[in-house]
Amino acid sequence: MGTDFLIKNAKEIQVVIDNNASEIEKLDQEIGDGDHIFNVQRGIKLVIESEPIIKHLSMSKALNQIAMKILSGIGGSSGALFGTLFMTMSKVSNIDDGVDYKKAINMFVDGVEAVKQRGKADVGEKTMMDVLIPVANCLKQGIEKNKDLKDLMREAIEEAEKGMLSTKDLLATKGRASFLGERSKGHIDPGARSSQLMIRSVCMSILNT
Amino acid sequence: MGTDFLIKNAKEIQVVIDNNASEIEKLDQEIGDGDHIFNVQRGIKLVIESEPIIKHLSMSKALNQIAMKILSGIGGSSGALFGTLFMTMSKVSNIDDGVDYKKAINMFVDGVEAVKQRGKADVGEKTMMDVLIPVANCLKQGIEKNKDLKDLMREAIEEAEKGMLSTKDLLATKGRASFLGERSKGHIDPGARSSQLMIRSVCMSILNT
Amino acid sequence: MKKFLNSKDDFLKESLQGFGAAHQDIITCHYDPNFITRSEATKRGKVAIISGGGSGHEPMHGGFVGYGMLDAACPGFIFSSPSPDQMIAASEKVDGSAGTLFIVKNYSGDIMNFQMASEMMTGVSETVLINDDVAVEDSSYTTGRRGVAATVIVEKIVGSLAETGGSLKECKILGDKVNRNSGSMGVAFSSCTVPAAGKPTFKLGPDEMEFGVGIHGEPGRRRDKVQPAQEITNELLGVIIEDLKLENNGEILLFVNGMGGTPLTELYLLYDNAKKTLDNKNIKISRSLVGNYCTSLEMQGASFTITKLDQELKKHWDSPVHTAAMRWGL
Amino acid sequence: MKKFLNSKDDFLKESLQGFGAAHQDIITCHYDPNFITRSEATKRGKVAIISGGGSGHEPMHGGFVGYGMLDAACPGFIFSSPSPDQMIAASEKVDGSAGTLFIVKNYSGDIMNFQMASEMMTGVSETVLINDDVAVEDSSYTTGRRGVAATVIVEKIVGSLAETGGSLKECKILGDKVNRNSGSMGVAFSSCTVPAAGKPTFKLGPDEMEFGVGIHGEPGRRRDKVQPAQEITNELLGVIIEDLKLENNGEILLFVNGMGGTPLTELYLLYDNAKKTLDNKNIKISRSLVGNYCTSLEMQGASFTITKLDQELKKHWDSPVHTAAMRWGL
Ligand SMILES: Nc1ncnc2c1ncn2[C@@H]1O[C@H](COP(=O)(O)OP(=O)(O)O)[C@@H](O)[C@H]1O
Ligand SMILES: Nc1ncnc2c1ncn2[C@@H]1O[C@H](COP(=O)(O)OP(=O)(O)O)[C@@H](O)[C@H]1O
Ligand SMILES: [Mg+2]
Ligand SMILES: [Mg+2]
Ligand SMILES: [Mg+2]
Ligand SMILES: [Mg+2]
Repeated sequence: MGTDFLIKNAKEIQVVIDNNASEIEKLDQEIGDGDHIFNVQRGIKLVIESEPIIKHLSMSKALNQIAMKILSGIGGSSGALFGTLFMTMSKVSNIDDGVDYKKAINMFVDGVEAVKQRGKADVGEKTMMDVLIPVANCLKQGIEKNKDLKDLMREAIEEAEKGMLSTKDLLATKGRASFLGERSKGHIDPGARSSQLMIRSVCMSILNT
Repeated sequence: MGTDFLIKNAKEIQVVIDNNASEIEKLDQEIGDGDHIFNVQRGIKLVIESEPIIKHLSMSKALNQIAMKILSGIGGSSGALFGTLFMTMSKVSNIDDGVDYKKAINMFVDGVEAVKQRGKADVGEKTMMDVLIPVANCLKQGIEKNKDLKDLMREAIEEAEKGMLSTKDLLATKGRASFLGERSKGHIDPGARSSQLMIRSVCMSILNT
Repeated sequence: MKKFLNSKDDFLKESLQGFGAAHQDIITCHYDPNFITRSEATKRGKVAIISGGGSGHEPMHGGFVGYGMLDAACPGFIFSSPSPDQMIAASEKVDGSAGTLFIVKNYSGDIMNFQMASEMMTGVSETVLINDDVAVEDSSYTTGRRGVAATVIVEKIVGSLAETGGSLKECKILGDKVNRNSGSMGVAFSSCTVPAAGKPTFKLGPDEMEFGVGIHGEPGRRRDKVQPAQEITNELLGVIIEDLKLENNGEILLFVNGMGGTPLTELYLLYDNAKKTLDNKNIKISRSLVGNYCTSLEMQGASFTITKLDQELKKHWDSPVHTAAMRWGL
Repeated sequence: MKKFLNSKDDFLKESLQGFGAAHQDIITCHYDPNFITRSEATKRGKVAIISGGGSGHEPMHGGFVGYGMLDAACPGFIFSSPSPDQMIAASEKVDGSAGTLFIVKNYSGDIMNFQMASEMMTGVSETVLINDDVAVEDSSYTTGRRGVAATVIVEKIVGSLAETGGSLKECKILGDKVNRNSGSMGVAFSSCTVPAAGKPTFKLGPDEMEFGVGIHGEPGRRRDKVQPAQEITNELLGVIIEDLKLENNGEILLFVNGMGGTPLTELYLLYDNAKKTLDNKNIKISRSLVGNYCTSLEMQGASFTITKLDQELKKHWDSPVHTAAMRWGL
């Protein structure tokens, strides 16, 4: 798995996010400040634009570059969170010696743990963590049990969707939506939706290879 | 003709103006700044409120009091113009010895002349002068020719209406409407309309006595 | 109509009371007739500078009463000229035995009411008439151009001269000079709502703008589709530059004025765009003012004012001023 | 959506450029990453005060960079927290070898980005977290209250202490104290439109208001019919007074803040109404601020902020300040 994998997935994610842009926009307007879709679109665009640089970098440097683009390009909560995800992944040891799916999954699991630290949110608080944590857990158990990769990808897609849908009825206690109190109920969390879409995109792309 | 005549007419004018308020409002919105109706309503209200004071005053003092109420209560162009009308009338000599219709007409004619000086506008400039000047001329000639008072009132009502309607196709060259240039055409001047209504009200009240 | 008010009738009075209370170190509000003076009495021998006009253009004029600018302001009802009794009472209160200079915007109502005040009051007075709005074709047969945002510049500069001992005549001459050397033009994206009327003065489609709008929502030169900011800027400045016959290397004051409902970010963007236009023409911005100074209630829109500068005007622009809405050097 | 802009992507940059050009005597704008600094370098030994947050609240924070207030401001995209690279670059530029105090409003995004900056930068830093919005129920389980207009008061007061030699720790302590002694709450009559979105963030009926609205158009406590100003005032101040446990004869600073689209006349009317409420409760307004300082683009609405005062806070409030948006004593 090389930097081309990163770029290919970024491009596929861009398509998926663009296709669901108006829904995501509406979600953040309902329980946030409406910018989540633009933040994410800006970040992805910046990542894709740096393809010429990224493709010649080692895996760790490429991931760090992506983290910096996400941090400065997305801004806001999701910039810090997604940025933390990639920055942490870039720091996992020995990734420049080659990354297989197992290592990739471990990197992701470490990344999600760091995101959890950064945002101090756990499952059940109506944030992207309701997608990221269950997916990370599922993947981690999957490789521990040596599950078939494609089965695992299908499971992850399901976990992500379940987590995303679960945010609908939750009371937000972290992030901007928490200011709404009870009024936050009844809406899917925008960050959960965008995370779920991105995870599905990556898993699908692995399924299709 | 005493101060009771002034108050009675003010009250009748109030009714007429209120009945036509939305039309006058619209006219000043179209070619002015939209305040003419409120200016006039405020002025009349102040005049009527000072009935307890006015009714004990001599004619000259009563007219001066009305002029001051109009000046400060109406504000804007029409405050200065209507204020000048009444202030000038209050200064016509010997009015405290009693006012008959002839004298009243002469007072009005003097008043209109002063208004013309104040605003530096003549007939044809799309202002209240297109009503006031023709009416003043008609009344003046009427008393010179010793016309029947009731006939004269009917003539004045007609002159006022003609003058008011004439403003529709005129190009404004004075007042706020002049800023519009050609775009001022096609709308009746608000001050012409309010003046015409007031003149009609007074003439009708004389006709009905 | 949504406004912070309790009743249409008390709107102005409560607003003036709040203004008076919030700035009692600088100004005092007087009622019936309404006028605003500095909280300190006028120095003997100082020309009194008095401005006034309809309310709804705040901070103009009350926000400019104070050291280095106005001695008094007479606020009329919303968008209606003040009445003579206001100017008479104000000029009696702030008289410094050196005469009164009235600063009057060129509207029939304002002119007539200030004229009546001049005739009826006891002291001597002069009047500077402001007519900077280049959107209106000028002609000696008509009322001529409207007075708009350059009023702020005139009040600052004349206020400075009066503070430093200028005579009534000198103040009048300087005021006329600033007015002659100033041009303004604006554009509106939305109408405004006079509280008494309760509904918008005019209507604009969702993609329309009024080009050359007046500060009371008077229609402008034309109604047009909204254009990119740089194009609006080029056109507005083009008319002003032509009117003022601005030359290469000329020094100017650039004033980007908000109409009330346009955020500062957009005003600064207009400043940026204007600088590009002016740089291209080799016109030097040597003084700047950006903000909501001459507003039209909550109207969305902006205007540009350019004043040609020389040493004298720069000196009086830079001198200290201490008012509610404009303050520096003190 | 009608805005003065050329393209959504260049909006912020052009606006910053205009701001930089119009106030080059006070501030300098830096790009990629974006930040605003004073035009003069930080004195050695002075604590650097840096604030930042999403754009769209102008003049906050760029308008408060200058003598006596901020050393730098980091503007994010409209309503989005700035990113760590901005804070890192700013703190390197304005470092005075006495540490950096970050002033951060309590939003997850702002907190996380400033935290990352603190971790990644070389110098030492402290953070004052602003959470003055009493509209939001506070609880240790949640993000807690939003940071809103009291930020302006904190920046002024802490800026003054830093200017007069306060240490990083002292600045942090004073900032926390001002925040603890401040409460704010606002109401919106209209939504605002983020340029990138192109349509209003939320919708209000023609007679509705959002009570307890946030400065990004976040919904508030409830949606209600528009009330008379005095009633709105009583209710907003009631919540603040209870939260701050204001006592008889207490001295306060009263800050009436416009959200961007509300005319000054209405803000002063609110000041008047607030004074009546406070007079009734024997609470003494000893300092005042009225104007559009912490805005939400072109939103129509206003908020009240009350800060309990003591000698220390009054001294630092009164001290000279020279920024684009707030200036006195200089
Ligand atoms: N503390 C947190 N932990 C995890 N996720 C969070 C946290 N705060 C916010 N989020 C996520 O960020 C999303 C909002 O992102 P975005 O709109 O880009 O930022 P902002 O809230 O600053 O405007 C939310 O939908 C939520 O999923
Ligand atoms: N110079 C003038 N001479 C005569 N009438 C005038 C003049 N200027 C304005 N008017 C009249 O005043 C009317 C407008 O009055 P009003 O709306 O009360 O004042 P303003 O124009 O100051 O808002 C116009 O319709 C016109 O009839
Ligand atoms: Mg958001
Ligand atoms: Mg009018
Ligand atoms: Mg008027
Ligand atoms: Mg945001």
